[in-house]
Amino acid sequence: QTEVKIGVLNDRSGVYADLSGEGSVIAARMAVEDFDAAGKGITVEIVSADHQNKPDVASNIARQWYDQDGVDLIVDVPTSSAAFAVNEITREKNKIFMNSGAGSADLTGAQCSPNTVHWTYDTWALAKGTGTAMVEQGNDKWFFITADYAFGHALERDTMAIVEGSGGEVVGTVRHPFPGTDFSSYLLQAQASGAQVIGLANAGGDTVNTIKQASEFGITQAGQALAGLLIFITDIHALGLETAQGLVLTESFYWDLNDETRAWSERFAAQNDGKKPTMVHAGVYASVLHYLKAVESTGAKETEALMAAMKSTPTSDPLFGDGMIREDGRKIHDMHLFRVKSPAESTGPWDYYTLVATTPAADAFRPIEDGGCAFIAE
Amino acid sequence: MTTQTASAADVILSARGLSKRFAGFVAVNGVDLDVQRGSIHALIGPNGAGKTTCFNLLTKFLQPSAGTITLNGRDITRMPAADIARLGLVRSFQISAVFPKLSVLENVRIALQRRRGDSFDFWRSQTVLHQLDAEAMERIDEVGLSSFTNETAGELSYGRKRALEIATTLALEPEMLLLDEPMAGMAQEDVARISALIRKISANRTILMVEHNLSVVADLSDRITVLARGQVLSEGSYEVVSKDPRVIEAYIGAGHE
Amino acid sequence: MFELLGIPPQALFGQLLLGLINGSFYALLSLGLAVIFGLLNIINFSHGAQYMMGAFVAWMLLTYTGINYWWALLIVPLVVGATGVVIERLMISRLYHLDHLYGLLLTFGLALIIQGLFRNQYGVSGLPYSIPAELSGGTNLGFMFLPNYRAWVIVASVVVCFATWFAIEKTRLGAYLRAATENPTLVGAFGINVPRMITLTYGFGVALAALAGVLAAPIYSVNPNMGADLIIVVFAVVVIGGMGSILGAILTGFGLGVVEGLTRVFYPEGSAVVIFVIMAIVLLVKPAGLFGRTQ
Amino acid sequence: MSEPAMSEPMATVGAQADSLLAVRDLNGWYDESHVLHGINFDVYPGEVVTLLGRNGAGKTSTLRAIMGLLGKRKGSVRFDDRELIGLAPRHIAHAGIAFCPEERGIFSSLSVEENLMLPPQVRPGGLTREAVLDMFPNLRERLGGQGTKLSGGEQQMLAIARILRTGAKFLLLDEPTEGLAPVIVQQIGRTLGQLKSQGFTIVLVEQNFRFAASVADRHYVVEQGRVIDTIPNADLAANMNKLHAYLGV
Amino acid sequence: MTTQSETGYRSEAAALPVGTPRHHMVIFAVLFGLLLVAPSLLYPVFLMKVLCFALFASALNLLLGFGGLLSFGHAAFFGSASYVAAYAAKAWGFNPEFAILLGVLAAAVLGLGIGALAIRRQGIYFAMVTLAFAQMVFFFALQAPFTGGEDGIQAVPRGKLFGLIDLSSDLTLYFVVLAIVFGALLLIYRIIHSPFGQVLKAIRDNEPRSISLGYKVNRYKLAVFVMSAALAGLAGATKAIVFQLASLTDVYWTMSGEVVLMTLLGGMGTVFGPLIGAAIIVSMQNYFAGFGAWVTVLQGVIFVGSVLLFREGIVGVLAKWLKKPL
Ligand SMILES: Nc1ncnc2c1ncn2[C@@H]1O[C@H](COP(=O)(O)OP(=O)(O)OP(=O)(O)O)[C@@H](O)[C@H]1O
Ligand SMILES: Nc1ncnc2c1ncn2[C@@H]1O[C@H](COP(=O)(O)OP(=O)(O)OP(=O)(O)O)[C@@H](O)[C@H]1O
Ligand SMILES: [Mg+2]
Ligand SMILES: [Mg+2]
Repeated sequence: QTEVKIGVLNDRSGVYADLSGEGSVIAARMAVEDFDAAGKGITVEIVSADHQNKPDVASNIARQWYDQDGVDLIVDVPTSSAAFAVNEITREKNKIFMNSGAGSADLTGAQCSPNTVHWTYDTWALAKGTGTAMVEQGNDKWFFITADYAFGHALERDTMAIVEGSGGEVVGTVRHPFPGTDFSSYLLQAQASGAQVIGLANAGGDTVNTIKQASEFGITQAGQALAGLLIFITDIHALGLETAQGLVLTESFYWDLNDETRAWSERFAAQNDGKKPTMVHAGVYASVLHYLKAVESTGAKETEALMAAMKSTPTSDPLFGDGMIREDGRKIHDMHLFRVKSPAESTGPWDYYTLVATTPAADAFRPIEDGGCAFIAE
Repeated sequence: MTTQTASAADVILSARGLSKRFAGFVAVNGVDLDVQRGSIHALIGPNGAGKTTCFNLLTKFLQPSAGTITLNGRDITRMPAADIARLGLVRSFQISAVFPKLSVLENVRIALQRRRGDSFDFWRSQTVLHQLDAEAMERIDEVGLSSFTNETAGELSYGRKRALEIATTLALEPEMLLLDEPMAGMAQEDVARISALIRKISANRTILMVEHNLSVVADLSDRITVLARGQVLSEGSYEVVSKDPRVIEAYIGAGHE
Repeated sequence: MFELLGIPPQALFGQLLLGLINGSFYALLSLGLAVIFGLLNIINFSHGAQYMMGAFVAWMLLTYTGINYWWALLIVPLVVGATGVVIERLMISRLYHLDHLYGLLLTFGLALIIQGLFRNQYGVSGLPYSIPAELSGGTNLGFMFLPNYRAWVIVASVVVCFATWFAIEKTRLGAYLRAATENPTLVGAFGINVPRMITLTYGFGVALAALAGVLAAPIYSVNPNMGADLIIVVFAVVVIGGMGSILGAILTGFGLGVVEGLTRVFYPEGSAVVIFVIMAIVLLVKPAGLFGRTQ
Repeated sequence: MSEPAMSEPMATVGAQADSLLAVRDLNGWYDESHVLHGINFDVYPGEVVTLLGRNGAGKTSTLRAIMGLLGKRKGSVRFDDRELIGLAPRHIAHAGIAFCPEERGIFSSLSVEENLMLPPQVRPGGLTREAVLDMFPNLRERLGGQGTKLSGGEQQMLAIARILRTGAKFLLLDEPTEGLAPVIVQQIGRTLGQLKSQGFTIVLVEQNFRFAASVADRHYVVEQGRVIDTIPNADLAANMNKLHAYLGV
Repeated sequence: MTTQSETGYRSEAAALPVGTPRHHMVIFAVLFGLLLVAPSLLYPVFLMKVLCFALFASALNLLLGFGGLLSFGHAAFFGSASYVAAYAAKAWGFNPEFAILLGVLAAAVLGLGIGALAIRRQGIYFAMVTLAFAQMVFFFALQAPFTGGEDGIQAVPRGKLFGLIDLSSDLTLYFVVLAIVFGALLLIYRIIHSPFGQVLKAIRDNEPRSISLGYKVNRYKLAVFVMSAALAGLAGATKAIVFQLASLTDVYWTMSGEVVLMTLLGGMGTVFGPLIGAAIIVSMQNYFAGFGAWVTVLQGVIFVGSVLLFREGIVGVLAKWLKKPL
């Protein structure tokens, strides 16, 4: 009889509440049920909390969870700054952190930790997916609209490297304050630059507003393409297809990919007010599932053993298919490039994406040696 | 220049060509004023003549548009208000000015504290202030407020607020006092008392006051300057001034005995 | 061709125009704030939340009842203004005899409540509200593509601002209002129904915020946080303009919109702070604000 | 206390004649502090009466209580056969009473003209703008200026001037001569005379005893929140000793 | 001339009689005793958070409750000190005491700059000006190269106090924080009850009159502003060492709002109010964290409730009851 306590730590009130939030708790619970933990002699308790996208709140809760409440595993944690905070505490307390919601590739790079698994996506993979594919299709002149803070800079830097690496050209960038409300000025600058693609190196509400205003000012109609570098299906839902159509973006999961994802998403939506899962929800499900497998196989909760088991066993789940966890903690799977449908193409709510291309797992993520992960080197 | 018999050395406060222009309106227009040390000098004149404005200029609550002000021979035309007070030229206000949330005692003590210069000591306990209580009580007594020592100043009646204001001003032991209508709103008995008080404190200091109560002016002042429309209309002793037909017409009125 | 700091003049015109559009929102919002402040001596911290409510109510009308944008322009200010009236009656009216800071604190609390409630109900991803068909599309001005809707925003804002200014500065009602700001008891003693006047004024100020919200809904996504950060900028606008001044609020609103717009071109990184920098300078040079009355 | 004895004769007087204002057992409070302890007096149509008393006696508070401006009040104030206790100040104003406060109450955000035109007409028959300006020529020159930029005395004039326009025929004036030049005081004295002859009824709070004597029909002496004596102006000379004791005149 | 409202929030402070009421010292002693044993019952990290915010709120209260100046931008000082301390400890390897000191210094300097501008306006204007400047500081923290943007400065070493005492244990650190915070609280107490404090009250009451008595009013206001900023900085710097983190939360305007809420709830102008207010709000955030946006709503409700029904705050009401200033 093993008892494990899983903490779902994410945004339950802010910009990422819809793409993580309560849905991630549902996903974690589904994983426990699907795994039939109880039947296998593992008692699982799930707790959850709101980190409000603030690193201090996240670090506080994580500390208290580990110190006081006996939490063994923290999952989800969108927002990179919060994820870094949990990453630190987890290492200090020698527990396990399986991230699904955060984007920064540094989590398995400069800031990597032997106690952390980064599951769903990262900025490098998004940049790669979108950047490579767009350039390959001949859209090689880029202009970046970048949120003026560390995350925006990172997104811009990664994508720029990929674009230039694939033979594209960056004709300009403009940095807007974060958070912003009016982006028309930057859009006009982008328009004037003559770029073919406008890369949106921002996130959340900023991206949504940029896209909205681009449609208003006729940017997309005039032939420039918008590439969202961090955008989720919930954002598309908020924007509406009228506005978002034509946008290209990369995700690692879409509910309508295959029969398995559809079936799972059906069940998920039934518990989540009919809202389809995001890739973050999927990542939470898959990572909890994989963790429980490791608990079962090692029969204990000893951190080193669990981490070793998780990294040595290939992953397999209905949502991401087969994959693996690399030594640096990076989970490897396919990434997909989607184009947002026009209202006419869509058959109903949540039918938003057309699959454009798939980057195979092997190429999708930053090579381990480029990450500069310290503990690997040892 | 008007009759200036006393030697210039005895002039404590002097203004030359003092003017104040408000948007499109000249409130004070080239006023020359000399106040003799140790005298009680009254500034009278019809409403709107510019008396309060003069006060504001002399104490630098307003910046003159033109003219110079000298205090004890020192040019203070460009000095900030608080510094003027520190040089010993202290004013009272036409509309009563007390610290409404502080007690009567504390009101007076604030002035004493300033004089003693320990007001910036944030590291010392305020119990040191009790050393000032005796002196404060004396001032309070002088204006007849001793039964209100611990009352909150804001709850005093109008007349008592004025008395408190004077007590506070006196606590600074200023060399020269500027009183703006000290008797306004005072009951008769207070008028007598404050008159006596002003006379008493004038013993070793100079007083410049604005007052409409002519019997008080007649009684107290050594010299009177009459302002009208921002300019000096007449100057001299009460006897001289009160007989001046221009003053009678502009200010005193025919009906006054 | 003539260029200014590397920017062609056409592009500059475009940016100026965009600045003016943003300025319209600043002007409308700071106008509402100035009306409430000028007449009630209350800093309405919930102004941003009420602006957000304006956008939301418009969205709700459209989504739940199918009432379109044009009716929303009329109905929303009334509805949200009515909530303002209720708030004033139930809460703010109890604070007039107190220090003004309590009004600030109360409305700050209200802002938290309103925003929190909307966040709970609608999340923060934002909801779509599309531009009314009559105003969709745009006009090519040669130097830029001006969406018709934005042109409409400028016009609407200018008209509303001018009408408000006129009503307050030039009419008898305005004189009552201004007098009541200073000494409501005395104005009451003259036989004027001050409480009702003040209630309606607050309602009006809130209605202005709501109107700005409706105007904003099609441009920015309808989002519970849309007012939260904006309100601080608007505060700065109002400080720069000079708090008591209605005209100051309007002119500064438009002016700073333009300044901010230009910063976005020449030094985009600084565009978030340029207004605050200007505020610091104005405070140094003219503490009462550009149009403020020195008291 | 001598209080019942004092209020008796006035009460009987009030009962027979039809007084315009009848104040009976008026009590008043500022928050907790009880400042009026049973004020009784009457004012008859066309009269000028004064309230005299030392600082803090409760004169201002009495006027404020009549006007409904005191936090809490009890007793009875009948005006024109209407009970005023319980009415809001604005209704009292509409009943035909105008109030000129002690600290003048000029509005700084209004021009002199706007200040003057501010109080709405509550009855027909108020003075016209021109008539008021003729009465106070100082104001005419400064009409466009900011209200509080006027000198103290000018503000006082403005405060009186503006209530003459309202048509209220019953005036409560709190120390209208405070801070005024003697010429102006004389002029206000004449104005009050004029107003009286035009049928105004006036309650005056005064410190300036000489002025009070020159305009009033009757004087009420207030002390510690009570009316302790009534002196008809005609009997003034005979009562100088008493007055001296009351007021230190 | 502005209309002066008759009863303000200031009445409490003004009612404080001269001298140091003995019962204040008793309360301080009891409080200290309780806090000494508290970590055996409560999570020390949580207690340290309460202590830091208690100090922050008291610093604000010094300005608001006793100086009559409502700063709506105090997060700027709290936050910048926390950044400076974190940076000094992490990047330069400063001992914690020096890191904290440097943070305090930074807050004081910033306070001098912002204060010098802000005191040019009064009342609500002052509140808005401080808010706006704080927002500038926020943007600076967001964009400056050394603050780590929205990641903040993480993994700050707690280090060794005076190079000797290892602070990595929560309990050891707790007692150090307790000493710092208590020392600061006593200092604030002394400032309030000093001749300087008396002058502050007078200035708050009637500024022109203070000038006419010869007080250089702006210097006093600036002095108390800087003191308050420095003390807020002390709280922020200490917090950075405790949580090993400095982040944007510390400089955001909601933080300024929160600390005002703490002060208001506890009782503005009371000595102990801010402590109680901080304890309640921090506990609430801690224990209700699971309720998401409802926490914000609840905070709003408390704000509104305090203003409408409970203006004196908890301690203020208590003081009224006991008829003793607390
Ligand atoms: N700040 C100002 N702006 C414009 N005009 C002003 C200002 N201050 C005063 N005045 C005008 O200047 C004139 C002189 O005013 P002042 O207050 O000096 O008169 P005063 O002699 O003190 O009168 P009183 O005896 O009535 O107090 C008045 O007409 C007044 O309206
Ligand atoms: N706002 C107030 N709060 C509390 N007490 C007050 C207030 N105003 C006046 N009082 C008190 O009420 C009593 C009566 O005051 P009131 O102002 O009516 O006197 P007054 O006769 O008009 O005196 P004065 O001649 O000085 O104007 C006094 O004891 C005074 O201290
Ligand atoms: Mg004067
Ligand atoms: Mg009075």
